[in-house]
Amino acid sequence: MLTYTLRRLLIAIPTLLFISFVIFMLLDLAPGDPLADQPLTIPPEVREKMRTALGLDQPAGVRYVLWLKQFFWTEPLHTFDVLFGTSFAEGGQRIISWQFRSPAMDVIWQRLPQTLWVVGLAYVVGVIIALPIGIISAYKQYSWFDQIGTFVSMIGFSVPTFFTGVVLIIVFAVNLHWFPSIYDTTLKVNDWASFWKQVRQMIMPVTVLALFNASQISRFMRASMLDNLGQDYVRTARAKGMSEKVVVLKHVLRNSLIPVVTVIALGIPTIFGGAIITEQVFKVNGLGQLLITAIYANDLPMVQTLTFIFAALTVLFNLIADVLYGVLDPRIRYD
Amino acid sequence: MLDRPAPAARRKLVEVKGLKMYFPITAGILRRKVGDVKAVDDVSFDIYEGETLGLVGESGCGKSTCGRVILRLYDPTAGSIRIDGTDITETDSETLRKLRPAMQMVFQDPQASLNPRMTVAAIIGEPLDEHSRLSKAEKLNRIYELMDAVGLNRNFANRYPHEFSGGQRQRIGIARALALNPKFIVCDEPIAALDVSIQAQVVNLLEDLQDRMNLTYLFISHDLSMVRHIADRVAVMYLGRIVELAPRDALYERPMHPYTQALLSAVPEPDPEIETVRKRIILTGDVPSPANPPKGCNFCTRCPKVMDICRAVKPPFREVEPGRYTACHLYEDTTTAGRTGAPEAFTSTQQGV
Amino acid sequence: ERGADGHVNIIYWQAPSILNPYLSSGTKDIESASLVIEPLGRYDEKGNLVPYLAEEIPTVGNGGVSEDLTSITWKLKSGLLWSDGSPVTSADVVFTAEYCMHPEGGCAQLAKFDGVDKVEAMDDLTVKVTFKEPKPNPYGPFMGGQSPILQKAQFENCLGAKAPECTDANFGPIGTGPFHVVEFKPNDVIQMEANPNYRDPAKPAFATLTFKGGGDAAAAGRAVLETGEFDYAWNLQLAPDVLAGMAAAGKGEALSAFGTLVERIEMNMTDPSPDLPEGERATAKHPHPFLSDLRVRKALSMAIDRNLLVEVGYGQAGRPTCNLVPAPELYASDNTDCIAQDVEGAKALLEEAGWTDTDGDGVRDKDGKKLHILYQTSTNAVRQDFQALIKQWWSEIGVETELKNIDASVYFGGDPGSPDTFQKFYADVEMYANNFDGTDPEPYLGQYGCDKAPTPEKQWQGENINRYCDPAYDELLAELGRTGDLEKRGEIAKRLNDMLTKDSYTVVALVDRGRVSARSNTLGGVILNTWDSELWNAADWYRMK
Amino acid sequence: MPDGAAPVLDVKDLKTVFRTRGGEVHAVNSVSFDLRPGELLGVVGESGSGKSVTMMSLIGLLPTPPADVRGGTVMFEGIDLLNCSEAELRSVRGARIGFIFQDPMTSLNPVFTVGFQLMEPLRKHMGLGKRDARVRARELLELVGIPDAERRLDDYPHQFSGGMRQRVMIAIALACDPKVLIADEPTTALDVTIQAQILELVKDLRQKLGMAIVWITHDLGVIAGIADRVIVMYGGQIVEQAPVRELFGNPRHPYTRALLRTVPSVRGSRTAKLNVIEGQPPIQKAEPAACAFRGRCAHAMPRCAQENPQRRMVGPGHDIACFWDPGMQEWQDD
Amino acid sequence: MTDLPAAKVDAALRPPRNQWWDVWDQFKTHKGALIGLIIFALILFGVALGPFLWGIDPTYVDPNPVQMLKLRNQGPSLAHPFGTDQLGRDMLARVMAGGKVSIAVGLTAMLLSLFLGTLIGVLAGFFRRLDGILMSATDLFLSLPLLPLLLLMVTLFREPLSQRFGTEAGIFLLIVFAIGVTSWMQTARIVRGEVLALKEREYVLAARSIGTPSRRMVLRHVLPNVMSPIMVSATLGIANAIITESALSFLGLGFPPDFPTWGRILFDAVDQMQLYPLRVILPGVAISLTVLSVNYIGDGLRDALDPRIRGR
Ligand SMILES: Nc1ncnc2c1ncn2[C@@H]1O[C@H](COP(=O)(O)OP(=O)(O)OP(=O)(O)O)[C@@H](O)[C@H]1O
Ligand SMILES: Nc1ncnc2c1ncn2[C@@H]1O[C@H](COP(=O)(O)OP(=O)(O)OP(=O)(O)O)[C@@H](O)[C@H]1O
Ligand SMILES: [Mg+2]
Ligand SMILES: [Mg+2]
Repeated sequence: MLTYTLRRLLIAIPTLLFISFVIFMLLDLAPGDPLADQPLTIPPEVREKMRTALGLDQPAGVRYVLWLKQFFWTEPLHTFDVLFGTSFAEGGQRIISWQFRSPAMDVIWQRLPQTLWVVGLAYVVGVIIALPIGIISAYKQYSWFDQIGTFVSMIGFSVPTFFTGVVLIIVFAVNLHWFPSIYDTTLKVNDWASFWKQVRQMIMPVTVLALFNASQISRFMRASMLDNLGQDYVRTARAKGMSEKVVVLKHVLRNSLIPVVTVIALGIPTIFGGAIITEQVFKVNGLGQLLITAIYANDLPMVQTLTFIFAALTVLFNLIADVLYGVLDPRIRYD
Repeated sequence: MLDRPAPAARRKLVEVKGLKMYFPITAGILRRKVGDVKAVDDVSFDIYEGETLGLVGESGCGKSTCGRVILRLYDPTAGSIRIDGTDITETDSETLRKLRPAMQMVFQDPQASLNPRMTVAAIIGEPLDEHSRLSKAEKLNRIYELMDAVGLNRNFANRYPHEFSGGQRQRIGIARALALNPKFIVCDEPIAALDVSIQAQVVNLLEDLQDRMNLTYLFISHDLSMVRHIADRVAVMYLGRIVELAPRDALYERPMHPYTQALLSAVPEPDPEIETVRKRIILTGDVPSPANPPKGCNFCTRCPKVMDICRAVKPPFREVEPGRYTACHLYEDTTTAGRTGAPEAFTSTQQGV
Repeated sequence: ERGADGHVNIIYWQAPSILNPYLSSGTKDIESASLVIEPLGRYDEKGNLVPYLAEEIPTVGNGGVSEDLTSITWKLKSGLLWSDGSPVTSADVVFTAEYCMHPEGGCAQLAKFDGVDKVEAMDDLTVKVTFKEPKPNPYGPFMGGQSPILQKAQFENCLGAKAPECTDANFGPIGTGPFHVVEFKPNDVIQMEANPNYRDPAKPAFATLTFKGGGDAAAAGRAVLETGEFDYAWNLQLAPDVLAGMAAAGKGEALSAFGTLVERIEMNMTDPSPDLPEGERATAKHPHPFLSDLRVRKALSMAIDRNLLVEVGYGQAGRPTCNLVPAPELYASDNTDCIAQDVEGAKALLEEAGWTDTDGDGVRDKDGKKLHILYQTSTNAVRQDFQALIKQWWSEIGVETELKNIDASVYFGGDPGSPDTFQKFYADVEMYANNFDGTDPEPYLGQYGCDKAPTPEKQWQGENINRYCDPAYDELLAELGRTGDLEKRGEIAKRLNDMLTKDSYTVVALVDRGRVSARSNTLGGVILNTWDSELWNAADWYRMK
Repeated sequence: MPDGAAPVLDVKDLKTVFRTRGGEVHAVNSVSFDLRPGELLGVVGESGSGKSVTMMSLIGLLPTPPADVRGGTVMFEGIDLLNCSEAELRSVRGARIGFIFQDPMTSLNPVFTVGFQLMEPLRKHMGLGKRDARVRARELLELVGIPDAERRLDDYPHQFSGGMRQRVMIAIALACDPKVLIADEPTTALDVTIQAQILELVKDLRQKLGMAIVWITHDLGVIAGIADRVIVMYGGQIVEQAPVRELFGNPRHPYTRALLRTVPSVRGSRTAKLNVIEGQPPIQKAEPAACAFRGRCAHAMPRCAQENPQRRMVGPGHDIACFWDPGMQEWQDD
Repeated sequence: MTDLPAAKVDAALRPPRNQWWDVWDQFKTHKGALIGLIIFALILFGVALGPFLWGIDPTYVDPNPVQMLKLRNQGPSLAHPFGTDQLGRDMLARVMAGGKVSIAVGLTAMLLSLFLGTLIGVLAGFFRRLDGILMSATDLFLSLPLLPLLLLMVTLFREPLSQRFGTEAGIFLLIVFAIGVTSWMQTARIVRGEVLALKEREYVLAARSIGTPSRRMVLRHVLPNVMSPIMVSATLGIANAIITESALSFLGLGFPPDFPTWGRILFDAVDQMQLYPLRVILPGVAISLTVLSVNYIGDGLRDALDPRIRGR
């Protein structure tokens, strides 16, 4: 398993390189143009000049290698510089976003906190409510709790967030004036008042996202619990006089976690990918909004960088999930 | 049974040489390997065509593992296995699959080895699906035959494993193994969960089949009386190694290895009058673990006749009398050891019968 | 008094990504930047030129523009200070030109400097721009939100290829405008403060300003009109009834004004058939099988009810038009023939052209070919409504229409690799909107010159989308370029406009689209301007008590 | 054992039915027996005769549905286990009634270490701390003869051999020194030496704690060695009940007799063919209205098909459910 | 009481029947599943046959401007039971037509993604040698940015497909393919995780001892036991496909704009939610109802497939 993990980590390097290459080619081949959002009034010659200024006249291969160098060499050096006040990265060209004409990583760092706050919290909340709902639904299959849970989670999943989000805004921001409809990313929490403000502006986006996440995870949790509740070892646990809580929450739960861990692990990188629609609806302007605007603007360096970070996280969390499988179920062997 | 030709004259169907099967011991979240469980540790024996080799031994000594490796259900750590002349230690899975109908297994744990989502008919019919081209009706017929043979009511054909009693499940497993008329069957405690009448029925069936089709069995069991009934030769395992291998009658009459002696003395008798007064050899001492076997003889920690040499040198597994093999320092010198080895303890229990 | 009115919130549903209009000419970028950096002069809400940093607008009359139209001389106001306290001089203006005209800079406003020979500082406050040839409209450089003055000191090291590396400068240019940048989060939010060195000591009334970006038009409208969280929302492209519904909440009002933006249908004069070999498809080599017939184009236009389109799609923010150049008055043709829908006339016209429904399936045909039109546009709710309506009308006159919508970033993306760009025009008709900068339509009309047609050889670049080609038009265009007299120019422009619209129906104008923005009831001083940045007079905004 | 002592466990008229697609299956039909303190009650019988189901019904461990315990009472320490609260039941299970299941592989939770599963009841019922529980768990493993117990505590069930798993089950059941131990074929997977060791252990516990035991097994040898009293089940019913010597010496029910004849011996002469009871047991789709064994019985008579024989006393502590009366006939003869 | 001695021929003996009959028997007793099935059938019926019964063309706009203006944004009436939209088109007809597309796309795309996911998950979980490469592929697909991928696919395939199969069929294939190909990864990972655990079960070992080839081992022993997460994925997959389809249409990657689908109707109406709530409620309810009914069918099927809980 240790060797397995190490091997997987080693394999991850060429995998990621390959992924980055595929992403690059994909972005390059996909139709679209970084100047698409510039007004039609700009004459073609000027456009051509602007394109050249972006480096678009270089062949794709050269740009890819340049990106690799920037991402794996200049950017880490730069981070090092920032942390330790050195100046190794001096003169090295960082990854420059075409939209902002500024280092892509800086913007990403800037966006990270609000994304983590909103999307991350929503995810945590989603998981926290999904697990008990799934467990209780399975334990009391077809009880009213289960039926309502099923109903709500199915609605939660089938009604898109662009709809639920707007409904919440209309009800709670427009009609009741409880929460702001627009998220203030400049708010700094330094006292209770601002904390309360922060909480208020987070409630709606977090609710929408959490509902969506929870519906999905709770369904998997429920299904998996149902599979295991009928097993013989449950009988043994009961025969030992264990309380139902222990029986369900320890014995059955642990056996049921594999699909749930998979889903959760798959979801964590998406936190860093942001929640495109919800961010848009509530104007959170996190990484999701960054990605989508970059895609619309065909800001290749930004998209490439974001996507690659996302890819790396995906690979990492899937590996973590794999390791967790081994922890959860000792029978699983990888060697 | 004496009406059969002497084993030596017959063809060897299964040849096992230097077989080892180690399971890794791991630790920590990342499960680093920290050692090996030597479940089967350098085992060699042959099984002749048409004979039944009984395999007995302490629980956890590696019998099941041994049976499974022989059928290549595990990949052995070392050693070689030849079945019917083909070396199956290294063959690829497709060739192996083709060989499967000839070698089958009855699993020890009936509940775990039956797919909970298949009906009995489907379970028993599976090997037929795989390796025969019977029509639907023929297949059904065969399934019914098999169910009759193991004493399962035909009406159970549509039931699922969890709806059965332990013994009934065991019979499903037996029927499945018999479905393809294999040449060689590893029976891993096939009768343990059955009541005596059905045990008898199954054993009779196995013997019948053997007579009719010249089947070969590796019969793993704790039930020494049943082994005595069915086996031609008996191998006794202790902690991953075979400590004694002998023709059945010879072994039951005059066990050589101290462990075999202890084992036989412990068999209970279905008669309260005898049972309550019978004497046994009670083994004392530490039971070593297969992860960390003693340096010398594996049995040295509990052997009532332990000598100094036992603690230092592993006794070789050798033929001490024609057809009798044992791994014990007591029989270093074949002739004298044979005499001195005849234990009083054993004779005393014999008297009880 | 400066800063007396506290804080003001502005929301743009497109978020600004940079505050340097020379590196991006997205409206959001230009308008947000206009709060900070200013040009020498701007257009007011009527399209008149008003001086900003300049003392006055140079004209031939006041001698600022040379008689031969080859140079223009600007004089800066005296005593102007940058927000960091340093004086504004002509060197800054010269530098700005240098910055944009640098061959490696990829300046987005290069067109503004089209034909500029040199820019020189005559003295500390005087700048002279010399053109290579007579320039009837010399107000390209330093005029309007697209061409503000940068501070030389700040951008000195950002010339050419280094332009993008100056992140701090691009995100926080030092300017002369009413506000200066405190924090810029690209594509998200900008925090500004009143410029302490603003030339009018009483302005701006607001001490701080938040410029939020992102979301969609509905959300922006809601934030101003319904929840009152924001004071000003830009460009609310919403269905009229939705907007009316929001305004009913009583927190603010929607403002509208008209400019030159015209939603139009372009008729493909070339054959877009996929059967043609790549490289010849949609090129002048193969004229369109039926759209090259004027009668068909005209019939298609006649079938459309522009009033209804306006009613459905724009309400108070639109008006029906038949012209490519709807404003300013000087250049706008009075052509209104097309406004009334004439289905019968359209049918007759098609009959006349030989298109009849021979097989009775409701679709006209001729020589075995059906009158089947592929009608494409970008994805946008109003446009899809238009498509549905127009499809219905066309089906009334026996024309079968297949609709297609394409994501705007692809459609307008100009990627030669994509079959779906509006330049490639792999469709029979397509719909989009376009306008021109400032008040002079010359370059705009110039787009329809024969040589401007996109072709595979030019990587499909080019502005003559419908591949209209008429030597007479090109000739008239050349004449316009030589004419300095405004009246004359107006005449010619109107002629050109009519050639494209009512004479040929290659450009079928539909709606003159106005701009709708919203302000809260407490925000005073807002004057909606479609000729320049909407925030052009933010210095005059104040809080109504 | 004192005959007169009040029974610790008193089962009356227990009935259990399974609902299946093919209709109901009557697995346990009016089973009554009692268990006195310190007594070891052996249960033998045909495979599928309802031994396991009876025992699991007692303490409510059958999944309901599909099982349905239709009636009867199970008195244990003054409460009726069939009609008491879950909480009461929980405090009984594991603590005062230990249970050993038949399928050791599936009965152990595959994802927890053996040590954890062993310590669980210790911590819950005996209130031991983590460390004490572990010490005790190790003792228990050693007690059931698992070598290298300390390390083995951290192993998972799949790393154990079949017999070892069974021993773990035994250890779990014994963990809290229960008053009553119900052991469902606890030693089938064990070799005779270990079996002997376990039997010693059980005897010991009986002596020390007065533990009463129900021991289901197919190994008549074991029954002979340790049981005080034996009940024989067939077709979901108890067909014979007798003290152990009486049963082996003077079996009265035709099934019991047939059963005893089928056993091979390790020491006696070796027969060529083992005896079997011809035929198959019936499937009970309704409450029995006739003798379940009659199809295979050598002594069947017309009456057997008409009514179901009730249990009747035929000697001290000896009852059978059969119409046939062998009288003093020597039983080996029939 | 049936008393059956070991009779060789037994009249009452039921031959083992197809296991699917058992499943159906059990399914029938599941109330939720039956209701789900009925509702789903009704929905299918409604969208498949409804347009024939309800003769109004979903894209019909009254060509007479005056009429059209009158017809806009109507509430429910006899002539238009679901009211009309902003162009005066009949909502009932639109919802039915939209359902046809949405359900067709939802079902097929879900099936495709389920098929891919299960296939890849099982292969990766079961065959250790394929695991590395397949999971890398999964990681790759997980991390590919969806939008550019879809754009690229559309650019490359829209025309060839449209030419070969006709516009609608071509776009249908493209959308189904696009959604299927971009949404199988979660299923694949889940299935793989379960398979990893399942393949260590003894009955799989037993099947190997019989000589069951891997293919059938998977089909017979592994797949049925990963049914429940697959069922969940199926339900979620339908919802996902319906929504994704509408997202594709907004991008102009989907059906032509005059092709109503539930997702698109919903999206278009969100801005007008306050004015005409019915317009969002209709498609919203339609989607939810479909997903709910599929979910209950899945639940019933899952229960029916698990012999342990049969008989409840
Ligand atoms: N879930 C179930 N559904 C239907 N029938 C069942 C179910 N569980 C058990 N049975 C039936 O009940 C009867 C009694 O089973 P039980 O397990 O008690 O037998 P047993 O006496 O313990 O047998 P063995 O000695 O083989 O373990 C059997 O015929 C069995 O087929
Ligand atoms: N998968 C495994 N991983 C680690 N150790 C194992 C594994 N399987 C078996 N062992 C160990 O190998 C040894 C031999 O096990 P095996 O199952 O062969 O014993 P056995 O002789 O069949 O015993 P029993 O009679 O109790 O079934 C035991 O110590 C057991 O713990
Ligand atoms: Mg074993
Ligand atoms: Mg049992």
